[in-house]
Amino acid sequence: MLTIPETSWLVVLPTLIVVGTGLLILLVDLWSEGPDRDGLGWLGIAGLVVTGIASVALWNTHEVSFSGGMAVDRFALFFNLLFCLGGILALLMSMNYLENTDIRVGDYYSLTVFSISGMVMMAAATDLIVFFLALEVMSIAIYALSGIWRRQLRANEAALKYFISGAFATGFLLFGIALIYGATGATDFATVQEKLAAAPPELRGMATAGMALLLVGFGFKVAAVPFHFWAPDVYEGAPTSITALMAVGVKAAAFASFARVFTDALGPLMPEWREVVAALALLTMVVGNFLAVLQQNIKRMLAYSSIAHAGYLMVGLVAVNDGGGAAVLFYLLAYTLMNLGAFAVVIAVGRRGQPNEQIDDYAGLGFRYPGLGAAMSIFMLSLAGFPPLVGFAGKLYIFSAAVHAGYVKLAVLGVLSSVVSVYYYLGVLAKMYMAEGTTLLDSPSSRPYLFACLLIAAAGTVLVGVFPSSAYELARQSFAALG
Amino acid sequence: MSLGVFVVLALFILGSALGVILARNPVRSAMCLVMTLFFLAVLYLFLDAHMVGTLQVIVYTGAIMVLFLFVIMLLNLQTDPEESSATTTLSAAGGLCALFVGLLMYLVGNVENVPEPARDGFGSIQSVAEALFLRLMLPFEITSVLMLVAIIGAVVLAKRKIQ
Amino acid sequence: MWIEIGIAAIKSLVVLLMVLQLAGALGWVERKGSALIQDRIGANRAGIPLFGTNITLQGLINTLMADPLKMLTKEDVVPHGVDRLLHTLAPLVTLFPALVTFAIIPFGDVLVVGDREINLQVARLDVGILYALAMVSLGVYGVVLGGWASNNRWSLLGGIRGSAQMISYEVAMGLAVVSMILLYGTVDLQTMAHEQGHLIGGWLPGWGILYQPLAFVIFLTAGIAESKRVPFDLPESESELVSGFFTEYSGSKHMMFFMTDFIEVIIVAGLGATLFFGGWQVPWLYRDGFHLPGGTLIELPNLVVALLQVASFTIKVLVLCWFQIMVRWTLPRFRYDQLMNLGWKGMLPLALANVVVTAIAVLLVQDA
Amino acid sequence: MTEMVPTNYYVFLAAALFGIGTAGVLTRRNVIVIFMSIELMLNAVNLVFVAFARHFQSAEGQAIVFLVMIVAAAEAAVGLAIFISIFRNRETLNADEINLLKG
Repeated sequence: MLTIPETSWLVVLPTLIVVGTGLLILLVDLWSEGPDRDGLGWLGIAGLVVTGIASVALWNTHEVSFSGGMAVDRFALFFNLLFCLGGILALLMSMNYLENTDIRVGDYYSLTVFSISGMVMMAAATDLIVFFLALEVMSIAIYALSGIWRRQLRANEAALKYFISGAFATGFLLFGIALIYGATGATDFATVQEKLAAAPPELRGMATAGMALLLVGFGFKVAAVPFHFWAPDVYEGAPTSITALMAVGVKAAAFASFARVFTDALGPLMPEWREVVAALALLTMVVGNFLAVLQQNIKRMLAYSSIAHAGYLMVGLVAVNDGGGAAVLFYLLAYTLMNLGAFAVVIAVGRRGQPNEQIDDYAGLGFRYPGLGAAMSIFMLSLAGFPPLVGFAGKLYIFSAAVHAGYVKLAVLGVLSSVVSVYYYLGVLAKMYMAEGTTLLDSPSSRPYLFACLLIAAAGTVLVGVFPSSAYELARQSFAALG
Repeated sequence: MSLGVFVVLALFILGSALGVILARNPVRSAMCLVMTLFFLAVLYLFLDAHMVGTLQVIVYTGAIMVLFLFVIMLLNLQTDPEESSATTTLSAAGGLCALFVGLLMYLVGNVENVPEPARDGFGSIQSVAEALFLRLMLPFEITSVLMLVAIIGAVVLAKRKIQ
Repeated sequence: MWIEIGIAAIKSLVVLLMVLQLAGALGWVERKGSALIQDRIGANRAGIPLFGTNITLQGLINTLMADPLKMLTKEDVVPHGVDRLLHTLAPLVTLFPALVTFAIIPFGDVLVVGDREINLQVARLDVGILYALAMVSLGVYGVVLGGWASNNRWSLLGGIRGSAQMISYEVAMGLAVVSMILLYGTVDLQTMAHEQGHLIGGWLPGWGILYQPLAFVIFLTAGIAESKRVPFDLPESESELVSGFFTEYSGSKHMMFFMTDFIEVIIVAGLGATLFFGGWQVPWLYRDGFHLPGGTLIELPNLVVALLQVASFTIKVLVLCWFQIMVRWTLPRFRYDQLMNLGWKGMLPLALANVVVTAIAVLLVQDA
Repeated sequence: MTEMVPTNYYVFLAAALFGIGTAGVLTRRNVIVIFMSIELMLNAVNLVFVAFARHFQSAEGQAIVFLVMIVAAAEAAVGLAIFISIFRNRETLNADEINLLKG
């Protein structure tokens, strides 16, 4: 008779809540009509809050189930909290952003929540196939979301480019998974690791080939140089709230599985991948930061900045066993707060039919809208890595881990490249405070959700920056769950 | 399967795959892809994957490729005059094939890993279903979310009326 | 070894010839039948002049000899600007999958010759009915290619309509088949036919239609849609698109499309008969003869049993073919949106619900 | 069925198929053809799974192929929808002419 594998509801609980929220939004959308649809956004936020509460409640659970397919552990739960935070902020800013577009809100919110469900599954996946399908759930939702503003030619184009590059990356990821399956006969991380540790040279060679292809696939997903070319176009063309979700959620999810796959399943291949990832990290930091300097459009500038940040995060992965893992988790938290904040400012500066996305449009905003100026200053300084903001603490942890692991040159070059980044981040502030401009904005009181979002992000950026140790301790505990 | 049959099938597969990327006209590309998929299905039958081979025909050639052709015809795409030249494509294909195959051969080495004769019932519907519904139960369930997302996404993007 | 191959060859030849003959005969049935329905006389002119009379055989000569001769000897016109390769390929791609589908339809139980038991089915495959679905799904390429390669707006429209229609209805058809697979617990058509030999309450033959009437309706509707006949003939709809996807075909290529039309009718009838009407089963007839409900046994030699079974299968196929022809000549054509609405909003949910209910019922019966 | 072909040969064949697909993605301009080249890559992956399923005599590899097919179908649905929406606005599917965003 058939033996049904053990199933644990706890393992899939966060996923189920998020997917259920998405379904609920779809159903409610079906039966609710009228222009005021903020309710659907609130529904999404409520679902994410419940997911967050469930994740906190599960904090001490450590369980793998579904034939080794999915796990609930602190690593997954940390990312759940991160995705909930990022998702809530993204939904908050969407609620005001959508007023200025003709996007159908029901589709938008349900797809957003479904993409978050994919992220949640990615962080918890302990099987290459589960990971791959979770990635596809997330990606397909984001493909559709980036083209959801159909009247916008730029959004069409962004969707097309994101789709083609994403599908291309899918091919590489899958071929890598197939070769690893061929080398080990398994797809769950535990067995793969076990088999690889004792693999004869020809199987190790095949797994190395698979690892290289996986690396290409991940490179596309996190927009690492030289697989980054799609990112600026897509970031610029997609609706800004989706760009924010892409820059933060997709990247965090990709790094969650990057860390999980490469340290857990492919841990025995670390000698093979370490130097390659280090080289990619260096290239990504340098190219990202230098190209960002040239940008006139704020969304493109943030795209290149997010490429550079992917480079910093990869430095953390190189030093994964010397505190780099925890540093990556902490940095992702920092990045979520400050980057979402920056995108919220971009949305706040835009008006209906007048996106105001050129950096020149920011001229003089600092004096005329002091609150917005202060918020933008916090985010830009934090992204540039000024103390005592959270970006500084994040960089400190990452580069000290790299030094600790013996990658001193990499750390030095990373710090130098981030000095370049100061130039373009401060360039925005210089424009805001030192130039005269005429850009008019909608009053903040008419956009309460955006205001709340800015407030949360700014407070987080400052508070976690000033008191980083407890957040770092959380990240450390979470990463410890992996090994 | 004997080596001769394998070589012949492999040549058919690679030939029609080259047709996909070399054909100037999208419909011809699509038909070459259909042929590639069909020959792959035949190869799957030789690999004792009857169920997979049949589903390859039903799902890939019977549904996905028809969707492709439908869209090509709906948009009435013709031969694109600004298409890159066939020699560029062909040399890129040659180079990349050599790269991938060479790299794999270098890493894997020349190992004659001939499989054992297949067990009874291997590749049958029952055995595949057991793997799918027991060991791969979770991925199977995730595909339901995946398809729902794809349906919503496709409808959102392609439906004619905008509010 | 050689004998096996010989038997297989003979079986395939017999089935192929039967199908081609039946397709021709259906052409006659359709002409005369439509005439009957519309109170006309129908084809009656062409005949063989013999001893001063004109032997027309009720138009059979017209349909079976005059028309094919005309088609085969006609000029094969290939219009200007077509994609010649694909234009020529299209009719072949239509005809071939239709013909090979019959390989898995059983037309009898076993025929004993000497000590050899011959399974009256051309090929018994592991994947069973999935093979039929695969071949049916290949059939759409003829429509698509014919429509596209002809370099004609009407043809293109026909091809587009055809591709959308056929993949839409394939889903419902597949789900109807799935519920039958659940019911019989197998995908093998011969086993399905055997399963239907049991009696309900000791006297009623347990044919599939008694368990799955809804699946039958869905299957037949989707089948008619797959063979692109009225009321689902939008790909050719002669009053809108001349002849749709085969407007630009003449001579023997046109005949291939024409033949495929009838062959698909026979496929639907054959699969329908096997899935829902017991296939080759004759009520109360088993391998050794009739077991009448009262307990009487009429023993029959194997050859007679086999012949009765083949006859039973043929009659069922003919009846289902006639039903399809009747539908074709009684119903008006759907509008395109109606067609899509019926497919996606009507048949698909029904077929899905049917699968779910069947699955639950099968589970309950198994547990009981 | 006398002599069997080593599993690695299938992997090499798949690698060649993957290379052809990659070349199509990188050199062709029509996005539908690019997407078809991506389908070639996915099929190369399926061949690897089927070959190793045969090698390990494990139906799991074959079951994975279904999951890949589902992903391919889902991607095709969304991708073709994106193509249609862009074509409605632009009347072209040439990647070089879709260049509003300067990359």
